Parts: sequence; structure tokens; C-alpha cells
Amino acid sequence: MRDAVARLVRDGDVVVIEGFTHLISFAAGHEIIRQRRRDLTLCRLTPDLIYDQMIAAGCAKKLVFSWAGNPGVGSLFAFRRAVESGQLEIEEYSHFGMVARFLAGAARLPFWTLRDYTGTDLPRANPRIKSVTCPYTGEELATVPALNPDVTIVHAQRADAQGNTQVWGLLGVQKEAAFASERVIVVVEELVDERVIRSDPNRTLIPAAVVSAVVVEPWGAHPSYAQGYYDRDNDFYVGWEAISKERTQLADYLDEFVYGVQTRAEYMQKQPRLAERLRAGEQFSTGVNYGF
Amino acid sequence: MRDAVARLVRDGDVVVIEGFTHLISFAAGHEIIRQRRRDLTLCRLTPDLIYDQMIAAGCAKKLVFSWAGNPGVGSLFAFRRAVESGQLEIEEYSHFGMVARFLAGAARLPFWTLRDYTGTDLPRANPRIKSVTCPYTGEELATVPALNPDVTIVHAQRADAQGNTQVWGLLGVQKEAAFASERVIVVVEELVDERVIRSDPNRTLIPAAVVSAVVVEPWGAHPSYAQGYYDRDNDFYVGWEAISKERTQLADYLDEFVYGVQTRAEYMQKQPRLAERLRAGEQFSTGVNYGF
Amino acid sequence: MATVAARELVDGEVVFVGIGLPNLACNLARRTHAPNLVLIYESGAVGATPSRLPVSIGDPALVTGSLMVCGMADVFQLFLQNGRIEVGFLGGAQVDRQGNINTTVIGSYEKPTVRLPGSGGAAEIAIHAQRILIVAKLSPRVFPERVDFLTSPGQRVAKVITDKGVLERDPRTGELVLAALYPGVAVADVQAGVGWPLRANAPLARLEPPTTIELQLLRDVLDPKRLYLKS
Amino acid sequence: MATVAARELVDGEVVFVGIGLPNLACNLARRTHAPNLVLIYESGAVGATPSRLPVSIGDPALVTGSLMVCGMADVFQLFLQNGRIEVGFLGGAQVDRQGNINTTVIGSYEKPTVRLPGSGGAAEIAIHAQRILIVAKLSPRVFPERVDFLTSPGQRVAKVITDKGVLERDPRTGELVLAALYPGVAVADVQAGVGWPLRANAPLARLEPPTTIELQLLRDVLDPKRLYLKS
Repeated sequence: MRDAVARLVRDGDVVVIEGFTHLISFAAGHEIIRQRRRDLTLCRLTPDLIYDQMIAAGCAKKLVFSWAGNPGVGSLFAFRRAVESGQLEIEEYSHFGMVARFLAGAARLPFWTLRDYTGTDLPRANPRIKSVTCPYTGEELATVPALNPDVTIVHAQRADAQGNTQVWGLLGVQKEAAFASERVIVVVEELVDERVIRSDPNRTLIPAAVVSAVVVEPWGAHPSYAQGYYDRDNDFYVGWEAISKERTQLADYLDEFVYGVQTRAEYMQKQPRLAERLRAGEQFSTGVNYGF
Repeated sequence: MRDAVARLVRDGDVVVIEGFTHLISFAAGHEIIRQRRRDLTLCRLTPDLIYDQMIAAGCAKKLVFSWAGNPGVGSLFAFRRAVESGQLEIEEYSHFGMVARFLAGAARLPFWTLRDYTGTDLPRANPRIKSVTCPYTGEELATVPALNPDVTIVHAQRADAQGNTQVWGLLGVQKEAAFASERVIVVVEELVDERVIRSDPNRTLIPAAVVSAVVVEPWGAHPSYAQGYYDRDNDFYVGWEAISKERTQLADYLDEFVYGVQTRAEYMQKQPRLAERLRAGEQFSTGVNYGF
Repeated sequence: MATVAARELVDGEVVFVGIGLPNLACNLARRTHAPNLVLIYESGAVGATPSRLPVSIGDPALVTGSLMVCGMADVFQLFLQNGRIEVGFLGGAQVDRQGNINTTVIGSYEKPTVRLPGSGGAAEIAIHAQRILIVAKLSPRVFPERVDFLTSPGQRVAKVITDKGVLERDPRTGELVLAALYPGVAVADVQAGVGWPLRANAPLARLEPPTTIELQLLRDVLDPKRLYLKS
Repeated sequence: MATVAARELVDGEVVFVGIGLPNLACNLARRTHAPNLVLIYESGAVGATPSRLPVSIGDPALVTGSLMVCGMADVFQLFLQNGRIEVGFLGGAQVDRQGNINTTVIGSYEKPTVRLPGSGGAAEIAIHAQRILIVAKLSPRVFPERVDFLTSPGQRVAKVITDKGVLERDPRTGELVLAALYPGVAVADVQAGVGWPLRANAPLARLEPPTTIELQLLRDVLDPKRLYLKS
């Protein structure tokens, strides 16, 4: 992870760490904080705790997003402090708008068309939301501009050494973000032989052709989760409310769990009962026949 | 199948039987021929043998397509006779254009944007290929209009009684065609318990919410194929060249194998060695863990 | 509120579910009068039957045993924009006289007093779901004459389910009016929580209290840890 | 022709493969100098290693053991339009002086003498693949001065591999010029199969005949039934 971030994430980059609730690469976010990247434009549908931490650590110049809260819990206070004090530039869409920006980026079109925003104040708050006239019906439809990040980081269950990446459970917008991006880091729970990938090709979400680096980092998504590997750490999300609210508590958290460790393995060693508490139960699907 | 076609396919309808090489519902095409539907607008990327047969049988008023050949073999002669004699109206795109029409239809947008057709004669041959100006860059990009069929028919490996449909192997544009359509018939090799679907939800391609009828018809895709069930009947595709070339041979074929049988089961009984020759070998994937 | 919301759902409907009370209401409806309700979460889980109460909209329990998991592009393009969603649940920091919702900022957008989470999927849910149900507790701060920021337009709002009664959108004027009261609640109690002169239907409907079965399901099965049930 | 086409491919490239000779060429390259070639078929199979020679572009043998299967929307939007395809193979009923291809009609579009299959993916392959290789047998009917219908523009054509020699596109004029000859073939033999006054590079390159290994792979392993090899 250290090498991948050193090589592929640069000061001033447009950075995406995607994953909707599922498969958020906290390991990569922490490494970016440790390497003290600055002036990043952070993009994500839901900034979540990981961007709250990166904002608190001073990595972010700008945030592009569609829902900035702690899901089911409350606020992201580092984000709120930064916005309410005017220190963080923001660019705001709805979820569909952000998804559409990744779709356009992945298809290498300059914009995407959607039926949205009529009657809302969002286009007033964000002049990059525009419109286009349908050449067939004359209707006016909303548009958003393509998002083509410098680097996208996604966590996944497994990949082969080349970067052919398989995911199950919630898929979010990871495929679109990866195809939209200049560089892609895939972080996986398990590195598998190419034969495992080839045994079930319909599960491949991201092909090696778009992947710049594969990093193996078990538990790299905690406190987010990896279906079939470990559960979401809901207690941590609930606990974040209190940590995030106080600058000093947040600084202490970063000191201990981010700056205070060198690797994800060390992070896990500091929390010896975590794995036991969150390790997934078993509910296996049945294989299907690819024969002919 | 008889009831589903009688109830859901009407004279004059815009009809899509999709499936790119894989999972083409010949069973549904034959039933439409038997029920003597007329004035249909048939849409498919590759008309394939099934539309060649439907054109020969007099079902089609118009064909919307992007590649009308017998893959790896030669021509579709019923199609060629109809076009070269001016009896069949055509509307022609490229594959990407047809895919984009289904994408627009599925997203219920009036058009889709693509980078295509610059320097080609296709927009001259088809005035429905137009263009739009990007509101961000000022670039001119190609557009195609949405395709929203009256009825779409797809073959699949398995579905539950509600219509939750799972597919593996080549996926073509079946998902997009189904979501774009007013009515959807799913034809399956196997009807399975809802628990089978729920054991691997990432394999579901088409949800019950868009399905009007589920028809169980083993071998319903022959001479096309169903991955994991039976191989493509390449001999039949090669043999079609000679049948299709002569009107009388084609008429004889329809008399014997379409009009001459009532059901797909009868069609299979007429060809007792087919199943043995084409039945798929076994190459099972391994299950993945959906636990948490 | 969960019971009243549940009763608004018709068996077989396709519902876009949010976390919290709407999720409780949907699962209550599934276990009582609407066993064939199809629940879709914006995270991409379709036909979920969660074995535990999900804390987040992307809980792994929504995936295990669901009928379909699809990417978010499909959620927004193929389900929502396609018009397949019959009911959408929304909440909000502010709901105004026209049923418009604000989940973006209190104060001005440029210099907000309180920065809220933003739209998420709320803008497009309000625009594309055929019928919107809002769940919110009454208070003049929450129900102002006009929202500070219009995140989700009110046109498709069918009902606003509050802790004291139910408001409906008058199809003629687009204004929220009082339609039904909980037992023991007076019109003045509702007016006290609403920042505009509230009109009331005549006659007002009476909301039935939760049945023993409904209460038992909510308290013992669906939310035994009282994550969302406060009473 | 298969050998010459195979040698045009560089190890590690992402190639959009058609059926027939291009497929043979790619699989020959994979077994000789380019083991890491990534083959993508327009049907959605990525990284296929077919255990038999596919008759159609959607053969089940392309799926079994491939690295990824994706829908056709992804093939065209995420791979092709995204610019991920380095080499695209095309053939055609007509190839003209500028490298333009016709696979649509002979004669007029409205009243064709021969109705051909149409574009399929050829229009967008010609527009988006970084480098186009055309494989076609020489004949004045196939190589006219100008195509009857322009299905695929010639701008990105790198080479035209024929049965007598290889033409290249002159980057200045856009015109196809003779670049290399098979052993024993004269310039006049090529000119006889081309419907415009053909310019030739000086000096002309000489195409090496297939090696024993290449011939053996083609005849014994890749196409033992001679489906595509005629010689």
C-alpha cells in the first residue's frame, strides 16, 4: 500500500475512494493521510468517515459529493466545521448526479443526460448542472459534466495478480469510477490465482486493463465491510459521532490509529478483538455450470 | 408459450427477441409464426436465423437492426430477398447505435449520446441518427432515439415463478431491452425456487418487477445455445445457408419444424439425437460467501 | 408513526426504502397486510428481507438472501428514472407548505448556519417515485412556510406522516392540509407544530391506534433494541 | 495472411477480435511472440482462451475460462469508446483508396444490387480502436477507387493485409500504398487486384514466409479442420 500510494497518488490530484457503505478502502485513506498528501480534490457520493478523517488531517482542498452524513447516526463534524468555516470548497450533486458523472467519465463522453433537478435549488447552488435539448422531442433535460479522476481506489473481495477484480454484494459505482480514472488502485482481501477468476468470469467487475496496482490488505475496509469476509463495524460508526465532534478527540484518534501505525496489519494488532467480533458467517452460493 | 404469445404479442407490435448469439428464443419466434402475427416491427442487433424465418413466414413489416448475416457462414437469404425486392422496410444502425437505443429506452430518456458515425454514410442512410452539442465543451456528438418495444422476449437459464431471472455467460443487451419494454416474456430452461435466486442475488439480470410472463421451455433457444445447458448447433447454422437460399426449401422447413409441431417438446421429439449431440459438459464455478 | 406509514403501503407495490422509520414501516407491512411488497434500497439491494434491522442503507443483511443486487447506475436509471418505483419515503430537516423538502442547509447556501448532509437520492426520488410519503415529527422549525433550500420538490408528495396527525397535499392548491388525527390529539396541537395557517379537511379522519399484533411485531421482532422506536 | 497478421500484434496489447482469420491470427500470436495479448470479442468475452476454434463471435468456448464477461453496453461504452482497444481487426466487401470500408450495400443504398450484412460493430471499431488492421483478398471488385457506401472510415487504418502483400496508409495523403510483398510476388500482381493506380514504397519490404512452428500451430492446433485456412 505504501508503494502504491507513493507512486500513484500525488499532491493536487482528483482522488476517488469509492464503495457505497460496502468496500470502502479505509486502508488507502489512512496511507494517504500518513504520506501527508495535500490539496486533494476528494470525490465520493458519501464522504463517510474516511473523508471526514482525511479532511481533518488536512489532505483536502475541495470535496465533490452528494450526501455528507454518518449514515443512520448523524453528522460528519470535521466536514461540517470545514464547510461552516469556509475552509473547504464544495461541489454538490445528488446521488444520481454523481453516478451520472462517473457514467460519463467511464464512457469518455463529456456529459451525461438525466431527468432530474426540475424544481430544485441544486442547479442554483451548482452551476455545473446544466441542460440539453433532445434532438427528437425538443424536451429540455438535465446534464452533469463527466468526472475523470486522476486516481480511483476501490476495495474488493479478490483479484488476480494482473488486477482482474471480482466483487459480490453491493456494487456501488466502482466499475464506472475505475473506467473513468487515469490510474486505478485495487485493494483486495485475497489475491487469487487467475484460474479462480476464470472459473466464474461473470463476477469480474474490473478488468486488469484498467488497473495500475493491486494491493493485498485483509481487513482493509474496516470499519466498512466486505461481504463474505467481515461485517460492518456499526459500533465504530456510532462512536464516530463523539470523536468527530471534538477536534482534540479526532486528533487523538488519528495519532493513535493512523499516524501511530505503519501498516494495516499493525492497525489490526492494536484491536485484537475486532476480527473475532466482525468475522463473517458462512452463507455460500452454489456454483453454476459454464460448460458447453 | 402459446398463452404468453397469444396474450402479449399483438399484430403491428414492435417486437424484440434479444440475445447475442447466446440465448435467442427460437421457441418464441416459432410460436409467433404459428399464431400468424402480422405487420410486426422486428428489432434486434443481429436478425439471425430467427428473424430470417419470421420474415419468410410473413410476420414482419419492418426490420430494425445492425448486422444481418449468418455469423461465420454467409447471408440470411429471406432477409436479402425481402430487402432487395423492396418488400421489407428497414431501419439500420451499427451495433453501438442499437445498444444505445436500448440504453435510452431502458433509462426512459428520449435519446442516447455516443461518439460514432463521423465520416460514415450511416446518418445519410438513416435520418434518425442525429447529433447534440455538449453544453460543457461545445463538441458535437451523435445521438440515436430511444427504442421502447411493445414486447421483449428473452431466453435465460433460470427464473423463479415471479420472473426474477438469472443469466450467466454472454449477456448481450437483454437487461436493457427488458427494462425498455412495455411487456416482457422470459423463457427459461429451468423454473427454480425463489431460494435459488436469493442464494446468489448478484446473478439476477432481470427483476420480476419488469416481467409479464415466465414460460418454461427447455431447449427453447436451439439452434442458439444456453451456457451450461447445451451447445450452439453450428451445423444447423451452416446448413441454413442452403435452406434459406431457396424459397421452397425454406417453406418446407417451416412446414415441418414450425407449423408441423404444436410445441417445443414436439420439435425436440422430431430430432431425437439433438439433445445427445449438444448437451453441455460440466464446468462448475465455485460458490462465494454471502455471509456477514 | 411506523404503523400509520405501514398502512399506507399496498400489497405488491415497489417501494424505495430509506433507513430508520420507513424501513420499520415497510417490514411491518410485509409481515401484516402486504407480504408481496418489493423493497428496493438505493444501495442496489432489491427484494431484501433483512434478518436484522439495518443500521445503514448498505447493510450486508440487505444483500444476503435478496432477489437482486445491481449497481447504483441501474438503481437510478433503470428503476427510478424508468418509473418502476411506486412509493418513495423521504424525511427532511424542513418540510414546507407546498411539501417541498430541505436536506441541504439551514440559512444561506453560501454561508450556512447548519450544513446538512445534502440530497443523496432525495431529489430524484421526489421527482420519479409515483407517490411520496414523508415521515417527520411536528415542530415549527421543521415545518416552515418556505424551506431555506429546496432539495426535493413537493409535487408528488401524497402524505406527510407526523407524530400528531397526517397531512395531505391538496391536489388543487398543492398545499399541505390536515387530513387525519391520532386519538386524543386536537387540531390546535398540530397547528402548534406547523409554521403556516393550517387548513383542515372536513371531516377529519381518525387514525386507528396500533393493534396488539402491530405493536408486538414492532417491539419484539423488528426493533427489539429500540433503535428507531422511541415510545 | 494469418501469419502476417499475427506478427503485427505486440505482446500485451488489447485486441478487438473478429471471427475467422483475425481470430486465428490472434491465437497464433498468443502461442508465439505475444502470450499476454488480451482478446476482447464484441459479444462481451474478455481475455478468452477458446479451447476450440469459434465459429461465431458468441461461441460458448469464448466464455468458459475467460477473465470477464460483460454486457454489450460495457463493450461499446467502457472498452471501445473509452479508448481501451489498441488494435481492431476489420474485413469488408470493399476497401477503397483511402482505407474506407463498405460492409453495407453494393450499388445504391435505396435499391442495392447486393444487400450486405451492415456495420455490426465495424463503424465504431474503425472510429475508436487506436490501430486498425484490415484483412482481405486482393481483387479489383474488393479494392475500388471509392466504396459504394462508407460503413467504416479509414483514418485509423494502419495496414491492409492481403494475400499478395501488405498495404499501408500514407499518413500524409491518407492513401493506401504498397509496403511489402510476399516472396515471389511482383508489384504488378498486386496492382492487378487494386482498382486505382497503386503507389509503392521504396524500398519495398519483404514478408517472411511462415516458419515451421507457425505452420504447425495453424494446421495442427488452431485450425485442424481447415475452417479458415484455405491453403
